[in-house]
Amino acid sequence: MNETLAHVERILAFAGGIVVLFVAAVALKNDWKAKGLENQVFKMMLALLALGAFLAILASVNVLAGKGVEI
Amino acid sequence: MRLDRGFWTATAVLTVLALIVIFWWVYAPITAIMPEAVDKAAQIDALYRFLAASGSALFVYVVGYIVYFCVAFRRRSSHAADAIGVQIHDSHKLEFWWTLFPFLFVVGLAIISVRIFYGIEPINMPSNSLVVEGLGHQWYYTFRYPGINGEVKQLHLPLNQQVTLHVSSYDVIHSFWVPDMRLKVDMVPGLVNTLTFTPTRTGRYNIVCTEFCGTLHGDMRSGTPNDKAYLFIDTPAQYKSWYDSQQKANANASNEIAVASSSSINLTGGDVAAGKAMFQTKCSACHAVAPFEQKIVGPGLKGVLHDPSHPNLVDGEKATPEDVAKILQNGFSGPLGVMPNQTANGISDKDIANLVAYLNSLK
Amino acid sequence: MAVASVTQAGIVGRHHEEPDQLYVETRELRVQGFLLFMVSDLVLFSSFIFAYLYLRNTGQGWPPPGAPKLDLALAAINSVILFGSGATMHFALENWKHEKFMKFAGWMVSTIVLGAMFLSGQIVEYGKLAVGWGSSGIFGAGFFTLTGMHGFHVFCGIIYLTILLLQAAQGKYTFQKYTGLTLGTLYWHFVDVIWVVLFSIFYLI
Amino acid sequence: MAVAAVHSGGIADHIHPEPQGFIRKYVFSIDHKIIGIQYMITAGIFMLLAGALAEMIRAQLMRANGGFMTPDTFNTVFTMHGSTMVWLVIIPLLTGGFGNLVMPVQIGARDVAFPWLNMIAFWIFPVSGLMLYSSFLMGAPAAGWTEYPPMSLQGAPGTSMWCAAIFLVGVGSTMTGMNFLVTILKMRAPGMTFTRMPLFVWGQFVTAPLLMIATTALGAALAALFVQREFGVPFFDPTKGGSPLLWQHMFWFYSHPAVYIMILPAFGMISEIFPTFGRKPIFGYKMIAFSSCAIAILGFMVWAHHMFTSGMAPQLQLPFMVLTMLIAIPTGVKIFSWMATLWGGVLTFSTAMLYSVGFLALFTLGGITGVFLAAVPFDLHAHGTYFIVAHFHYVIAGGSLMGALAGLYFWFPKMTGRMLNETWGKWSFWLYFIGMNGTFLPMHWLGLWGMPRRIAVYDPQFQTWNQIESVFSLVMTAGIILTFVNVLVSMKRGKKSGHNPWDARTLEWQIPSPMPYYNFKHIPSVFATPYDFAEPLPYRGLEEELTDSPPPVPAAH
Repeated sequence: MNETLAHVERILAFAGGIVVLFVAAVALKNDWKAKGLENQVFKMMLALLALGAFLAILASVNVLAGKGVEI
Repeated sequence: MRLDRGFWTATAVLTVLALIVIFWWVYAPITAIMPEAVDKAAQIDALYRFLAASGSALFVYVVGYIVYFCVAFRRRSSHAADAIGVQIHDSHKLEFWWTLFPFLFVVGLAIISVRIFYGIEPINMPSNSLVVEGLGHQWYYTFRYPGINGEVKQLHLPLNQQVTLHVSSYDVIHSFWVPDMRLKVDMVPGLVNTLTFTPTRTGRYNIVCTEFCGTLHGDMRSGTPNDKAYLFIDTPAQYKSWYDSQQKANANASNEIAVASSSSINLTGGDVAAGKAMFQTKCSACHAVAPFEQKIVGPGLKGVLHDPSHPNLVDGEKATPEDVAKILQNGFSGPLGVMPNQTANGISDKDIANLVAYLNSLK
Repeated sequence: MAVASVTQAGIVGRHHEEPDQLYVETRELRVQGFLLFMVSDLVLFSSFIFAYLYLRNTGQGWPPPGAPKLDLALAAINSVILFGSGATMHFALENWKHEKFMKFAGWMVSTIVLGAMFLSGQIVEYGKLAVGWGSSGIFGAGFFTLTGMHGFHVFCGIIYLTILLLQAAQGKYTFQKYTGLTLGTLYWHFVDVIWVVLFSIFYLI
Repeated sequence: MAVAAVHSGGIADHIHPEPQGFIRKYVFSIDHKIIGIQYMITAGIFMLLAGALAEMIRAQLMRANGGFMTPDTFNTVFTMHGSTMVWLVIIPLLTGGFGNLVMPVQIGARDVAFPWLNMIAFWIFPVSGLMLYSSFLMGAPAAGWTEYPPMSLQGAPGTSMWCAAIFLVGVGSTMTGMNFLVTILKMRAPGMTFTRMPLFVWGQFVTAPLLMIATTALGAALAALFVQREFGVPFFDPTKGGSPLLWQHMFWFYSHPAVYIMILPAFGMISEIFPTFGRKPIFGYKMIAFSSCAIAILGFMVWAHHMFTSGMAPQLQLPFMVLTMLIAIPTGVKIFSWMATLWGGVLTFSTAMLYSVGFLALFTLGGITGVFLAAVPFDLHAHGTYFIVAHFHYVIAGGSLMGALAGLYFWFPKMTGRMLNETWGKWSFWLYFIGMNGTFLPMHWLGLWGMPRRIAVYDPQFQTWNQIESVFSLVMTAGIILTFVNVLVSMKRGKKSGHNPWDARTLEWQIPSPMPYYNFKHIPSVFATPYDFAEPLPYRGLEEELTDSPPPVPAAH
């Protein structure tokens, strides 16, 4: 049961990660020329969000797994 | 901007004063007030003389000029009510020099300090020195010597013998300071700090705690009534007789390691992998696989059987596999913590053999 | 007004009004002040992250003995949920800028729901670990303190966004003047981005 | 209208209606000037408390065996003295107090960026002060203001209250820092460029990010200590895998920048006072401003020099040693610049000027001993001794507090419209100056001879010097009390000062004293630094400030 659940979670994380990565990348591209202090921050945040999604994808396929983590 | 004659007179007077304080600090009778008890004290005193000489010369100039300016440029009755000063905003030349001068001074000071730093910090652990442990308690010190059971109240060191002093604490942070050594190190619970030095002058010296440690912090020093510790630097013969007497007096005190006459455990056929697994479940809560200094509760155990910089056991010998087995079997009630014995740890003889094999493999 | 008609401009109609000088300057002040608040909040997190990494590297190796195992799969899906909420929040503000109230409200609601899902996931994770904060040693000192702080930020963020949504529905913001919504978006992105760091240091290294 | 408003409809012209009623006007006021005075009064009260504690310390140290109080009482007394002076006196006085009073006017603004936040930040301060002192009811903290664990883990329940109180006062500081930073970045009058700002504004501008960043880091440390004490989360407990050194890292990451929080505003103050009483431009304006920035940046990279004896890796000590020494360069540049400002001036020795010159001399000594302590080998001897006590009292009592007193004598007319009594002021200076040196100078050699700090009893060989110190500390206290009396008397009976008694040139002196609610009838524009005594004032649009023309109309809402 638990392993199936983990399996489903991984698949969902992988798929969701790709969607978020894509969305964040597109949003970043659309916002690229926006001016103003808060937009600069937004761009930075979107980039980090994309990075986060990328890391989540890697984690979902066990490419990255830290010490003390149940794989 | 023109500097008048008064300025140069003031400069001359201040230069004379500065030279006087420099000479004073170079020849100041520091050791008459506070003798240098160990080799490293002279280096620190040399740095102090340099700092004090340059610092007080600088202070003489700064304060001297301030006083001179305040007197020379005070508002006089001859000034009109709306008199204003010389309207200068800056001088790049001057600013350049007075940025460069402190910079050069700081570079020089840094070089001197780094050189002395490498001379006194125990970066490389000497291998042939006398290893003593100093332990802080609320509110007294105890010391442990190789070959002496238990803890002794006074610190005796032989002249001209290099000493490695490992310090730690039972409770809160204390510190070990001998003003005449010019050296100090904090005694931090859970951490082993080290001083290395060679005593160069016999005598009795004060030990002082400088890290706030509670109610009787002020009493944690030599000279207080309740049998507080001194540092005695003895001639080798004096040291020997003191050491023998302590050994005799403490013969019946519990010696943590020498209790078991021999280990009954057969160490042959220990399995490294099994020992590693056992280490991780049973030992790693208190011991790191790291150099001795990296304590968790007990010391780090990497190279315990091989690394020459690893301290000797309490009996002064290098650890052997049999010694380690004995400790595992009988436990250890040491100054820095208590290690449970075989029964309390719940390990079998076979486990001990495996653990020893594993520790032996850590080089 | 018997029945408020729900239109693309929201429950309460929003008139077009040009931002004046006062608004522009006030907006700059508020955005800057809010960014500085985020900086000091970041320092708070960084200090605890430093503490965690310090304990992790001075101790007996990681994980410390007796520490429970973290669930990477759960964390991965949970992270994606939180990052996804960042994306929906971005859409919400974009739609507000394009004067589409209904879409804005929809994305806001999904952001709030995703945030709540993330919190539930965290609660499940805590339940699986089944150790108390005080009794979990330096593992808990790092993990529970930081994720707890972050969870508290998410919780505050959910309330914050709900209030913003209600205020927007009541017509507190116009399509030209919406500093509060910008600040809310900044806050929610901040919470997301902190999780990128926390996720990495707890689950990936 | 004679002068056209420079801004039209922007935030600078947005005037809140003046609050009516005692509560809104003087208690929960959002007016930066009132808040500044509130900070000063509160800090003054805490200063009297801390001073009383200091005299208790000196009374205990009259005799080598103590006897004035028990060691445990003594430990709480010096802990509370340090905590009060750092968090409840010097920092609020220099940032919240003088910063609020003067900085917004000096940049030509009507208020700070977030007046409400300012009010909240102020009210946090007395509340947390009361919390700190309430810890006496439950067993006061007794591990020194640094509260090193595991000592602080053994402490009485009041130690947790100490954590909470300092955390709260830190929240207030953080708010003030954010507020000032935004104010200085965004609210400057037209033409007030960064190179035209008065140096006091520069002092506050550099201090604000320190307040904001460092104080939050302290908050984390305090929160960790609190949860360790109350919930047993073992951050600092070595028997459970925690590390006592972690606290020292986290604490000093705040507390080293904190000493710059305590000194940079004072640098700014004397940079205003020297030109004013010397009738001479500040020498090296840009170097003074930039060196403040350099000090602030370096200040974040040197915290571990407080830990040279605590068992940090030797390889780590070297960079901290060298970076600490580097701070001597910008500090030296400042001191030389101030000396050059004195040169060639027409110096009037008012009390404010006397305190500033005293600052310069005493801070120099404190700075020089600071360089001594940066050198690791010397620090191995001096760490934790009275030498340290001497060093930081020269910097804080001789630097920060003297700067604050200079600022008080300088800006009191602006606050109240009345002069402080100059004769009493000069007496207070000389009493303070002599008492301060007599108290703290002998501590240098006492420390080097072997007297550790924070001790209730000491080696009898040090008794004579300690008695001398105790006597001089009474002289120092007399100087401070004289200033307090002077303030209380002059508030009501002082000579009327007029709007600009010192003929000073920064903006706050161009408007009436005490300053009106709206500060400026019209926001002025600025076209030069305020330090050109040969030129007319570098402002336009101030013509009506001192006339009877009607005040500006508050915004309607």
